[in-house]
Amino acid sequence: MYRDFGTVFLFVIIGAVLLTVALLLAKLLSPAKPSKNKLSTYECGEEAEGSAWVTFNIRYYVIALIFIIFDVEVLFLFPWAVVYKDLGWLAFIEMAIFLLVLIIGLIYVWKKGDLNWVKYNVKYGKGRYLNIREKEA
Amino acid sequence: MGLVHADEMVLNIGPQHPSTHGVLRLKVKTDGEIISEITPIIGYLHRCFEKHCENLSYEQVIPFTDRCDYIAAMNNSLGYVLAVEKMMDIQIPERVEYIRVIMAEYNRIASHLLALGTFGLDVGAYTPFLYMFRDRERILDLFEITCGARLLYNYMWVGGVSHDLPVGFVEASYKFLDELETNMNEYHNILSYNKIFIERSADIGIIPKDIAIDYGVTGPNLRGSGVKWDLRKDEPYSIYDRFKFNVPVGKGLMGSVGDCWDRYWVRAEEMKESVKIIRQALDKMPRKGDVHEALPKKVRPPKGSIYFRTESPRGDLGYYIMSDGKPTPLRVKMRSPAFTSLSALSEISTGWMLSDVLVILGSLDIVLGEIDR
Amino acid sequence: MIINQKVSDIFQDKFPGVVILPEEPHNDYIQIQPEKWNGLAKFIKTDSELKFDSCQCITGIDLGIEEGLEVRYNFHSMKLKHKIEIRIAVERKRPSVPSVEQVWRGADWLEREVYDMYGIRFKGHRDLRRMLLPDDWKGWPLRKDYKTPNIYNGMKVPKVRKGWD
Amino acid sequence: MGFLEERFEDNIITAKLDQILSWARSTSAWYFQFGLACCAIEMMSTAASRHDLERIGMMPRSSPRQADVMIVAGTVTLKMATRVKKLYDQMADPKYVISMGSCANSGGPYSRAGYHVLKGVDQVIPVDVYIPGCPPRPESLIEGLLKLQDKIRKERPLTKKK
Repeated sequence: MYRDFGTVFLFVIIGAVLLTVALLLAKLLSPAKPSKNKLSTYECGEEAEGSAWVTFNIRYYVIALIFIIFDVEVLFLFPWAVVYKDLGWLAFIEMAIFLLVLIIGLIYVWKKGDLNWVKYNVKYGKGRYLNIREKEA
Repeated sequence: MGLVHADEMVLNIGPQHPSTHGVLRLKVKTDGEIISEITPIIGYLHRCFEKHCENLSYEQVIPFTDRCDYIAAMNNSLGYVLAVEKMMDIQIPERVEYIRVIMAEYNRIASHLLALGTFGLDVGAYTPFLYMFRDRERILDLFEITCGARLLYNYMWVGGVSHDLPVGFVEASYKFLDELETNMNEYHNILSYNKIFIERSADIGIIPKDIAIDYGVTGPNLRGSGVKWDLRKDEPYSIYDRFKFNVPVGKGLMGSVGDCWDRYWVRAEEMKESVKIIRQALDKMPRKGDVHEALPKKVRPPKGSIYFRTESPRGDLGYYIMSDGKPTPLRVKMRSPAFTSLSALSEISTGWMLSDVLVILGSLDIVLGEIDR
Repeated sequence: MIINQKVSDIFQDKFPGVVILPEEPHNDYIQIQPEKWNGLAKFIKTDSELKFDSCQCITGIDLGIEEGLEVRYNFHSMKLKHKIEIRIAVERKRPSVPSVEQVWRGADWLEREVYDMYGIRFKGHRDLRRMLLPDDWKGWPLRKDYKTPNIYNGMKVPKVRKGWD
Repeated sequence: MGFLEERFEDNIITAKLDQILSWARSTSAWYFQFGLACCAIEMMSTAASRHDLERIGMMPRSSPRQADVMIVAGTVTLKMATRVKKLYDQMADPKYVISMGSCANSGGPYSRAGYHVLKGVDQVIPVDVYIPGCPPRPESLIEGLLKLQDKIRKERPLTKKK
């Protein structure tokens, strides 16, 4: 039983060593000449105007949440997929139910329209991009 | 859900940007995704073309007209040369007229190939860019064997052309034109009817007909909005009235009339028409004739002024030349089609998303050398 | 040119005393006074017989050190397929011409460029700034009496480096 | 004789750390897409299918942070010159500059009456390789890039400068 922990420990050690060597090598060999101009914000060659600390649009938060939900879902699939072969039918049905619940969630989000950007005030919009404000008004 | 207003931030899609086709700066006020205000700022490539024209003689201006619109250099110098010839009313031999039309149409195909390739790049498709540049290189080879240069030719002189067509040019052209036709269908498969490309460009950046005319938008951008206006047909210059070709107009196949996809489709169809023109020109071209025959000893147009327009791949390319009898022109003004197309950008692209505006900019096919002169 | 005669006749009866007929008979342009240019512009765009709906090109010209400046408009009608050139002479000291930017939206940038190159102020233009040159540029470059600046914020602008000619 | 004695020619195996470092840098110099005018179109057709730039290790990058070589392709006007200086400063070290075309070298055809044209980009930023031509052919651009690679290979970044 201890042998298994040994391999995990070895795995962690090699990971740490490789990481530090790579970063150390880069730090040692690469020239570092920081200057005020070099560290200024890059905006296609222009002076950046206004500050970046503005209240962002709420849409970003909604979309980030939806992404995290489905990302965690995939996370659960990984260990299941590894031992999928010798677990038999029971595990398969359980995972199918788990996926089904999340697909219902996806349909709800899709229908509610949270996946695409809501606000559209297009002057010459046609077809899919009709002016949302006209519809609401 | 009420409309929640976020703070506006000012972004610079600045002079150095992969998708601004040169040094154009777009000052954009946006709340993250939707653009509320966009102002193009130009002048980063203002090379004082008009000031140079006042210090150079008429023939010396030709290389500068090449360098204004460096993607369609033949069409640019053709417009200038025809204007000066009209002022001096020189008679051009038949063979030179045909050679000029062949070269101008070849350059139109090369310019459209570049325009469609970079438009694919803006939407995110990298391989069509490489396919189209492979064919563009073949056209540049044809230019190279005739006048030695790949991009800026100084080929059109006042009264003639610099070099006659080399031996074997006509056969090479026929062979190339057949291969080009098959390649054009290949482009339709990889880019035109690609689902992602249609999703990104149909129904986006619609220019209504009256807005286009009011802003002076011309060329494929105007034809994409459904207005049938092509100088080669409506105001035929040199010998364009001898060729049979039709003018493709935007029909809204994939979305609505006047969207980005229509402008792309009009350029793709125009390439087919240019192939037709070149074929007819190659057949009817007189085999013998000296190209230097009508070259005037001294190019000195009489006092007076002229405004002459030709159809460049980007639209109505106008030259206003005023001469006071001296060997150097008093004033040469180049009316740049991309300049007016760009002036319509802020009107048509408010309210779209940031990624759509770059697609609209790509579909307008602007060249900054011609805008800033 | 036929159109020129028709247009100048229409101008005569609608706007008396505005049109200065061209001296050389064969030339196809009309010289007008700058005062009533704005009203005239709206007229030629909406009139049923003229319908000049596309402003093709606005050219500024400096006729020489002694003579004044001139602004030349080229109009074109998409529907009736004819074109016309209208010229407005402007004196050199305080050049100003009424702006037609509200009439043709395309004229907005063209006028800003003529202002940038010649310094001709377009009265009524909503956003008259330099079009191509940077905002802090001094002088009007395309005038005949323009001298190239030697230094522009720290960068030498020598006309020609020594020993090149 | 030992197993490894006099077995290798003067190649990578026995090079100094300096040489390995500059050799690695020279063969993967990513160029900073800085197309201004006609030379940009020649740079694009050099990077496209026929004269491929990827085969000499040069990949187009559009941000100064990830680029090593700035190819100034086209006319630098005075309005653009301050931006060129700013972008050059923002590039990560070790950085190199190639001035492509006679406009960038010395103002080119626009130097006579060009009141708004900077007479040569070397007035604003240090230039490593000048490529003549208007526009230079793709072959001469590649030759310039190879010359830059030789220059990088000869560098000794780790040894003290006397």
